[in-house]
Amino acid sequence: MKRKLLIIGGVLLACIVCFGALWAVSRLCAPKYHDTLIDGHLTGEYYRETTDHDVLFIGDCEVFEHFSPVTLYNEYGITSYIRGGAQQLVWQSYYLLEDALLTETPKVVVYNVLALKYGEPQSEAYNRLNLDGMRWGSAKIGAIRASMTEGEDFMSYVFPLLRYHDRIASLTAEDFTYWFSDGDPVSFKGYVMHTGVDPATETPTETYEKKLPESSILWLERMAALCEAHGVSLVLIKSPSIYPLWHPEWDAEIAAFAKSHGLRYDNMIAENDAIGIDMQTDTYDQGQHLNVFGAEKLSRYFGAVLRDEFGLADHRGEAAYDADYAALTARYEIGKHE
Amino acid sequence: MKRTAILILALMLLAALGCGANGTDDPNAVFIDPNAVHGGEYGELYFESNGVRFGIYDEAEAVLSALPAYRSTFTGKSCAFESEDVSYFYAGFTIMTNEIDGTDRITGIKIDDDTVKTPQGLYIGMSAEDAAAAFPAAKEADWSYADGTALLSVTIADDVVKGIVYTPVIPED
Amino acid sequence: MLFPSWAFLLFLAVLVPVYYLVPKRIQWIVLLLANGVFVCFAGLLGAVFMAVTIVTVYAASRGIDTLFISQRDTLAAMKATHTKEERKKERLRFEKKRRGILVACLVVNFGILFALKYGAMLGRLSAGLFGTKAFGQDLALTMGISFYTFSTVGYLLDVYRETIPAEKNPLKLALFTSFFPLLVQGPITRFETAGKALTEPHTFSGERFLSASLRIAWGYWKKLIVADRLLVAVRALCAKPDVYRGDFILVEMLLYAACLYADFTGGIDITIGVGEMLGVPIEENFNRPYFSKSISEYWRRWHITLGEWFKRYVYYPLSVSKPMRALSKGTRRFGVGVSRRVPVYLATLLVWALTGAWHGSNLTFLVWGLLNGAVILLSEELKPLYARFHARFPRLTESAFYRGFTVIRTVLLLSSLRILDCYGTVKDAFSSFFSMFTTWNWGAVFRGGVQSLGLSYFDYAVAFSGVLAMFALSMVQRSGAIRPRILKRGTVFSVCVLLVLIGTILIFGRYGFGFDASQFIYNRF
Amino acid sequence: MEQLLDILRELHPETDFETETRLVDGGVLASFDIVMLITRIEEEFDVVIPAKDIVPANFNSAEALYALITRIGEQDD
Repeated sequence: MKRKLLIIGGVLLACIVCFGALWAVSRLCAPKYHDTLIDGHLTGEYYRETTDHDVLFIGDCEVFEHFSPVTLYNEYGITSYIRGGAQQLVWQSYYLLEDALLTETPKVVVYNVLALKYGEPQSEAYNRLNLDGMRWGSAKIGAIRASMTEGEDFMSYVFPLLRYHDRIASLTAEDFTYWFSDGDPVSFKGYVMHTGVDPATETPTETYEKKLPESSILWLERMAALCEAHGVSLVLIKSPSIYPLWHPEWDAEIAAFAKSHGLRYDNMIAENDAIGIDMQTDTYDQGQHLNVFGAEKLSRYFGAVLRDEFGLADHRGEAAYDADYAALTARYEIGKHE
Repeated sequence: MKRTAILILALMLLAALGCGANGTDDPNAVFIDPNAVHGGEYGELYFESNGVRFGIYDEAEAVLSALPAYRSTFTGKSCAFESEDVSYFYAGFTIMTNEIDGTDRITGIKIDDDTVKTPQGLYIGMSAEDAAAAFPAAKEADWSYADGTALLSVTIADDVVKGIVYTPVIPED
Repeated sequence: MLFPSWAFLLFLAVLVPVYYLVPKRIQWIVLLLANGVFVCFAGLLGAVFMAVTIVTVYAASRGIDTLFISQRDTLAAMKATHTKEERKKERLRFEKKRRGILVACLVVNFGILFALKYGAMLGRLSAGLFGTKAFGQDLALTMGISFYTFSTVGYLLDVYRETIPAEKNPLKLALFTSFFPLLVQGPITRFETAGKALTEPHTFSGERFLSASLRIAWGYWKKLIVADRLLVAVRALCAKPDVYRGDFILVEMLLYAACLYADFTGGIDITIGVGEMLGVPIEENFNRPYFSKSISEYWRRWHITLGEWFKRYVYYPLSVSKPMRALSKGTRRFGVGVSRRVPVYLATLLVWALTGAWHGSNLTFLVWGLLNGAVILLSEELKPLYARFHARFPRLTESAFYRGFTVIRTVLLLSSLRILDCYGTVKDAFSSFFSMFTTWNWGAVFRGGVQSLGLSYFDYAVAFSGVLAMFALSMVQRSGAIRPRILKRGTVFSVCVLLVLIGTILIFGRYGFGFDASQFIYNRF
Repeated sequence: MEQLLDILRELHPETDFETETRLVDGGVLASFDIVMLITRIEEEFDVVIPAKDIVPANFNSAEALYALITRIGEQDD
């Protein structure tokens, strides 16, 4: 009998050692998104938050590079976070919102409508960037199933080693430094700062479909219903980049949608006189994305709008928030003057 | 590669293998990768301006320096990645380039207005029947006509040509 | 449903426990249901064709069996009353009837096989197919039709020859035909061995389960680490015969030899491992073929079950058949040497033509088969010359160097013939092969050539070490199988070996989406 | 029996057919040789060996082969 126990013990030990080794190799091979492709780091950083947020921004790079939670707090005491991702598709935004609503209930959710022009899954690389960092749960499962392109396999999301094992031949220093630690955040509560300046000149034209894809509108409907169910006000915006183009027909379609659902819709390109963004100084890539100066201008403008329209509380003075945002502001200032 | 002497009859096949080759190729020539991308294979789908003829996958630098100065440029940034495609704006058309295997190559030519014509005589704003008469082969291919490495896409709305663009043919292997 | 897929692993993970938990009596029924699920999953049309084969063969075999019995009874009854002549006439009448049933059944089954195979060829003008691997995928619709048709027809021929009694229960025959691991890459089993074992009750044994798992893991190891990796380079080489010429062909031959060996033996290891896990012995299909010293010896150690099948049911019957014997007598005029060789030559070439045609519908396979046959006949003819050579240099021919040389010669010879697998047309195959002797571009192969095949140096290093591991294992196997030795050193050690195999497959296997940074070209058109 | 041994020695002079009992399994007689052997036996013994009897058991040793030939011989009486 003793021999049998020894065997079972030995086998169990072998299995544990093997799975441990595979787990370690899996972590080593998975891309770290810390020094390169940092957009992949954003989804995971949300779970480090210690304070809740009255405003949640969700959308693609036109959101996580255009609004600065530091400015919103220091100017208006508005607590906010940006759950954005590279080319984050509408259903990914929906599921990220659903995931956030599990642990907090914001007053306002701001969604950038540009990604509505993509009706079906686009690229496996973007899927991995946006979804790998997500917390496991029904939201993540839903997001994966809705985003998978042809040839992708659900198991490779459950066991990242199945997807990234090839990388064992192309590891970089970054993979080893962040092997077992996630490293410090790459964003400021989801905001990715760019300090460069590259004035806008001329943007290409393109032929386009008059109507936004049917599937995107369906997902927008579901997002509106989700917000209503949680008593959250949904605000639709079109962030003020001048490229990719946001065509008039699309703008009218979203305006009609907002009207019929009683939602506020801001086309910030049209409202630019009030915002005051100058595409000669406030962009780092010829008008596609704002740099930190543009983002602060936009945050100052939109903070006032949100405070007045939705009566957001001014949390400045409350110890927990002050401590959190003070640390954030310190890091923010260093980044701004680098 | 010297091979040992082999029993001729019994090893008929191997004997043939062993007799070595009379070198016809230069032994230290670097091998050109047949799958690599290179210009000049766009057949009749090229574009011409100021006497300069160019097409898909041509080297960008050569074409840009041959053409008169462009009006301005625009660098398209993808959301997360460093890969950049640059648009060069000219009078009536735009050239798009992308870096492929270390060299910038032309990956798109777009006709912007009716001030320029394609070698086959297509221009923005012409009627659909005139376009069909000018380039019947493209009409048959439902205005998505491929030739070599280039694909011509013509957008027609309410019987008028609205858009003309040359792009690389995406190989489906 | 090919082996490297979650579906297959899940299928196994469910089947094995259920198989050993149900009462012994109905174990084979559970297996039959599992086979049904597997076949239908692969394609309903395939299930229909298989059903036709099972029904026709079952009916024919029972028909033949009853004829045998009635023949014995009538002859016994006639023994007292009729002359020898009349009894002989009666026996011939029964024989004619049995042959009628047999031929009808053969026509139906081989008709289906021919229609599906050559129908596909007529419909397809694409580039060359690869040996058995592409062949398997090509007919995914009719999963493994060539394998189960041959093994089921083999059963019918055994019944016709009275070597085994016909199976009374049609479900048991269906179980034999549709046994799922055999449907992917064979081998072609015999009813005496697999058929019986499938229906016997099996008790679970930990050691056999572990031994089977080791074999399955080793099969996946060869397939995913070596075969699927080298296949990328082989495909690139074969896709452009006009660019990859000269010494590239030698590289192609060697890569393809390793790739096909790893893929085919890997698949068979998985099949035999699964059979072993269910307690069903399946014939070995390989016996370290690359150590053969002659081509005929090679074909007794590579794809053994196919060779056995053709020898047993085509080669021997053909060479002793009446027309062949008449032909042999007819050519006696040209001398005894010729008349004795005629049946053998004709039978060999025909069998090899059929073997080629079995592998694929493209003309290149037929030529491959005939060439194989021709080389075998040639080496037989040269036997006296060999003997004289051995006599004059006994010391040389006994030396290890000469034995090593014959092994390398055989491998190169077979690899040369195998080039026909790679190309779509015979012309391409031959022009590529002979370009090896006219073009000298060994420098180009290593300066850019090898890198343009879609594999990085890391891939080549992994594939090469994989081939080394396979070679080392073959050397160890010379002194007996390796798995009993692993098991002898205890369960824990065996589990460790198993886990190491699984770990290396997960890390170094060539599967899934490659992380390819260059694919992120931002394309806005 | 002697006649049979002569035929066998003609095919493979170097094998000792009296004692050898694994002619087929041991790889001495290849399928090629077996067919040649059968045609020779049919010439010498005027006997027709049906395909179903061409199995390793009957060809593994000279005795087994001789037993097969005699058995087929009596069958036709």
